Amino acid sequence: MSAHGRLVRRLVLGSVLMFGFGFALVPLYDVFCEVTGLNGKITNTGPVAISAMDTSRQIKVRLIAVHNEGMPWDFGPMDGVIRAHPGEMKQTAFMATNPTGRRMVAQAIPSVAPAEAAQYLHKVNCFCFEQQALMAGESVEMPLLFVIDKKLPEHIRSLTLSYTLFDISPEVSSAVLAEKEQRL
Amino acid sequence: MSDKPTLWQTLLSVLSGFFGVQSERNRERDFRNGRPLYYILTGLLMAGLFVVGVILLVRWALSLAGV
Amino acid sequence: MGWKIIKTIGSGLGLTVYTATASAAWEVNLTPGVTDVSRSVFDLHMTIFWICVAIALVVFGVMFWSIFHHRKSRGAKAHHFHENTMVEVIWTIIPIIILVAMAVPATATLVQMYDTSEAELDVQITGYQWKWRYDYLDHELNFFSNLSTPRDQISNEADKQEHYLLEVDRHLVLPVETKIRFLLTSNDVIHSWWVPALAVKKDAIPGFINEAWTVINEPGIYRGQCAELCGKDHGFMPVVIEAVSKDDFNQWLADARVAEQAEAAAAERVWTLDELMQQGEQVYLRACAACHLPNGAGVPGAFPALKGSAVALGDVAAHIDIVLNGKSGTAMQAFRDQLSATELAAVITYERNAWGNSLGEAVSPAQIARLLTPSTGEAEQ
Amino acid sequence: MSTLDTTLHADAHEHHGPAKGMGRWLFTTNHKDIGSMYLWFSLLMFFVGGCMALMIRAELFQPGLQLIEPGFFNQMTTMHGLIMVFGAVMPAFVGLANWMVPMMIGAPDMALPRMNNWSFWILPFAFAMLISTLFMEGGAPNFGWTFYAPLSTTYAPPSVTYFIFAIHMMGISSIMGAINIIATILNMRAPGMTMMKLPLFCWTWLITAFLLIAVMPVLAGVVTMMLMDIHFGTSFFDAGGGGDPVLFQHVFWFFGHPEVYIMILPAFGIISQIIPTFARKRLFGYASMVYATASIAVLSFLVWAHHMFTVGIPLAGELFFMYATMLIAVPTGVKVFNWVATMFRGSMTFETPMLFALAFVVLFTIGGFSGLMLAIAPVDFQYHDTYFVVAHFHYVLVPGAIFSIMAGVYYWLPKWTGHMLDERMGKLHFWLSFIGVNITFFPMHFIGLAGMPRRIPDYALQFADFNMVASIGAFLFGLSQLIFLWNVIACVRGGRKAEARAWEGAEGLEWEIPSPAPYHTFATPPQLPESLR
Repeated sequence: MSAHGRLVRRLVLGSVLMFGFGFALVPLYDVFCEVTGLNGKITNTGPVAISAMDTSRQIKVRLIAVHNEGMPWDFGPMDGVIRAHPGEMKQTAFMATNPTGRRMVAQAIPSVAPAEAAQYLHKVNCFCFEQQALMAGESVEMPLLFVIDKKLPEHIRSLTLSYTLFDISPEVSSAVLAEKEQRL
Repeated sequence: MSDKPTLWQTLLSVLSGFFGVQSERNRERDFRNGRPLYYILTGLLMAGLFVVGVILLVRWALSLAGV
Repeated sequence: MGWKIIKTIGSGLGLTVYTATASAAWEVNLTPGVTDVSRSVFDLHMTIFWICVAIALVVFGVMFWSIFHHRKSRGAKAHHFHENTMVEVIWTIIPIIILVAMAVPATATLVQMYDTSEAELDVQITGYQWKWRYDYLDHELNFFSNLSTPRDQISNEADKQEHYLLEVDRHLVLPVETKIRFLLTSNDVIHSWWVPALAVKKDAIPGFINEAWTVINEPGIYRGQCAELCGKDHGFMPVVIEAVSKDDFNQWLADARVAEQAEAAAAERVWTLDELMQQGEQVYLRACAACHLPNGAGVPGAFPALKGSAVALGDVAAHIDIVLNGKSGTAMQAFRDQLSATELAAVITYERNAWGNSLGEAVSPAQIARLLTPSTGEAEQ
Repeated sequence: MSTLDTTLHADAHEHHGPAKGMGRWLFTTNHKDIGSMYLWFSLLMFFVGGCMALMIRAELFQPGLQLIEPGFFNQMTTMHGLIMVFGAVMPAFVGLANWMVPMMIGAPDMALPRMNNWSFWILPFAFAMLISTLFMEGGAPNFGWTFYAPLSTTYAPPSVTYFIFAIHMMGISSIMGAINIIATILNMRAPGMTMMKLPLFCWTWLITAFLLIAVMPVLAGVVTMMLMDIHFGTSFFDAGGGGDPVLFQHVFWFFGHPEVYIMILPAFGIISQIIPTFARKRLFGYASMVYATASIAVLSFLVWAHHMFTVGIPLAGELFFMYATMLIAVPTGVKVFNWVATMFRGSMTFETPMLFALAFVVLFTIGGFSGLMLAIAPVDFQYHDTYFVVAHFHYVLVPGAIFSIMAGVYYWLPKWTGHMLDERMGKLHFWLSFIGVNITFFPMHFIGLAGMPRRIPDYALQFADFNMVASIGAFLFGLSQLIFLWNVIACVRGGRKAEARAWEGAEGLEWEIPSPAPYHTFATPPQLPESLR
């Protein structure tokens, strides 16, 4: 029976490892997305070294704003289309207004199409880095600073950056709101 | 026949596994003398190579298509 | 019968009543569609189909030949061979060659589909439970497209019309011979926007943006459906495209803007309770009845009743807030973008005065219009 | 033979027969009892899932909503899928393995009999919990058997939590079953029963069991993540919290595609036992069959994203998964060729098990062809999530997996019951099923190509006629399964006495012991018969 015991232990260990692997797929997937640009997840954030821009081509960047369900804010880009040379730092903003009679917290989720362009879009500063809390009737201008990498493949001539605004008021602790109130 | 399968023979056996065709004689040799662990390790290695191979194939196809 | 009856789904040649659709009802193949890509897809489909048929004939031919000739009742004696590496290698190599032959055109078609060159028209498509919203990004025009098949046809109380379940209140109008880019996303769950005649099917995923391209060659009306299970009314959110010439498209854009202004002006006049109730019922059946049911009874455990509810009979400001802004964490959507001021006023009035709810008060469109355009920055000072 | 007889006589003195009453079934550790319970359980689930299928087909008989509400329709499609996959097909294969694997390899029982009992008795509770959700407020799971987030998380009915725990229990049961089968095959073979002599059914099950151990924990992981998203505020799949709904699909299909092979590899094994018997000829290319099975198992981990061509994968990704998927056709083709070559120049007879096996080869191959078509990414944009897909996987699962199970049951029934089947009733069942299955699922190819999406309760008029045909076929197929039930019961209760070797051309250890098989077999390891040495 010890032969069974050893085999069974190994097999149980194997299934436990695979259970762990299921969870390991989550970070693996992020790595995979980063490498292949799958799904347009943006991972490049923070400051980048500014270098000369590539004036030989101009990329059409379309900015769009999407509301997720139950998100009543007025939300839209200041510029619908921006034409940028690769390497050129561009600044724009999104406008948001909370028209409701209650305080709300939102999180903007960025996404890029085509997905393979995601890894070439560097966001130097973005409102999506943090949650946005707006009081009833409050408006805010949310800045966005981005650079397109010069290594962007030649065949990509236009790309789309979308922000989906999610209402996360029920999820966030009242801490964020309290802090916001203090500042006012 | 009674020799342990060489590395080359192991590779060939695993390859024919991927291919899906194997002769009775080689299979007998493998199962009589081979250690399963070697075959499993070789199999995993070959699976990795297979993935790399398909990726290279995709790259080649894309470069042909001019993308 | 045969492959020749292939017809664009729902193309203008349809037949008027169900009993007369016999020929259309026996449609057996993919549509060749009206774009270069859809034709390549169709050709590829047929090539692979015939290859499969040929392989099937050979394999099943040998099999049935053996079944017929090598049966015991005909005195067949079993031959004892059970291995032949040569034969096996050959019948492994041949499929590989066939697969390569299939992979080449498939790769070419796929590359053609992923042509990322710049589009002349960008249309944003947003999936909602259970309707589509179309945004002409360069033309500041957007609208929702709802199923327009009357409920009595679905519940078999009226004869089903030609385009049953494939008709909407507002078509997605697109110019022909124009490179169009669709940007797809979703407001709630995953949907999939599909028009067979364009060979475009792409998932609309909440929080993510997807893209697809097309160039339509022929004017016409092309119909499709949502292709990803998205909840209760997944089967009731069709896509209807109206492809028109470039000139007609520009004319349509201009008309659509005029209509929008007229709509806004209408909100400013005074509406009677009866007028609002009448329009409210239509809006309710279109936008609300899917969840709250036509009689306002709701679905216990899923969708609350409106008939006799605290919201519909309570404070009007709270009622307006929930309709305009939705309710966080529930299936109740924010309708401020989906309906016009008049429609919102009408439907709220209807909910407060129908099915035995009788408050007798009307919510005026002008009141709602003011709520829809808040003066920005006001609260910050 | 004589050695075998004496060992059997010795058995009779050493062991007691089955216990009496309910206790026998609750506490049994006998592989034959547990096998029977698995098989009866899966038959029950087959009828429950089948009734749901008929409800779906009844609603789809005509355009318009007649019988059930769209919300309930979605519950029916979801529960039908879950019950058929996890309740009918998988337990039936485990039941067959329980009965046959020890008898085929000359072992007295499964390696871990106590665990065997647990792994069965978890199932009734898991499915009772799953089915009870139908009566809960908000209804049963309604998000399809693939339960894509966020429809199955943020937008799910409250019963989703019960669904998650039911899946956990099914997973634990499957993993325990798989461990047991691996331990039995690797450690309990009779002397001389080397791996190269192992019957193909054992080989395919061995590989399947490894697949189960590799992917059922991943399924458990993905439902656990759902549970955490729903109740503990994580956001694995919620874009609003930084998660990704597409990640769900990747993890699900990493389980889901090997799962497809879990449901078909044992079927390959059964068919590879039956065809040689009735062709009276050894299986052609035994070695290739084993290697092709292993090859399919490995490749099944590398193709999952072909279920997701429309989610917006970059071009290179689409090409990778398209090429890898097409390559799976090669080892699968090898199997079909080998079966045909086994029949070629054999001496065939056509008893009921053989008829089911032949139908399997033909209809499974048709399912394989549509699978190949679906693998071609650009065309899949048109096929994806239409009835063409429904037709494809039902061809692979109904005349594939289910027919193989029926073939196996008819093939081994004489060994289990000691009685031969009434061939006329068996053939009646076969022909009605064969015709029913094709009338049901063949037209689905057409309506899928014509543009009908799957999982819709009502459809446009141009799909009406074929839907009506499919519904008629479904009722024919469904009702003819009552003959199957009748046949099994009749065979248990009586019939012509079966010999030890019930079928003329049957080879293998299981045919060396008397029919019905005694309660305890091979208490001392057998000598291999001449034909297997």
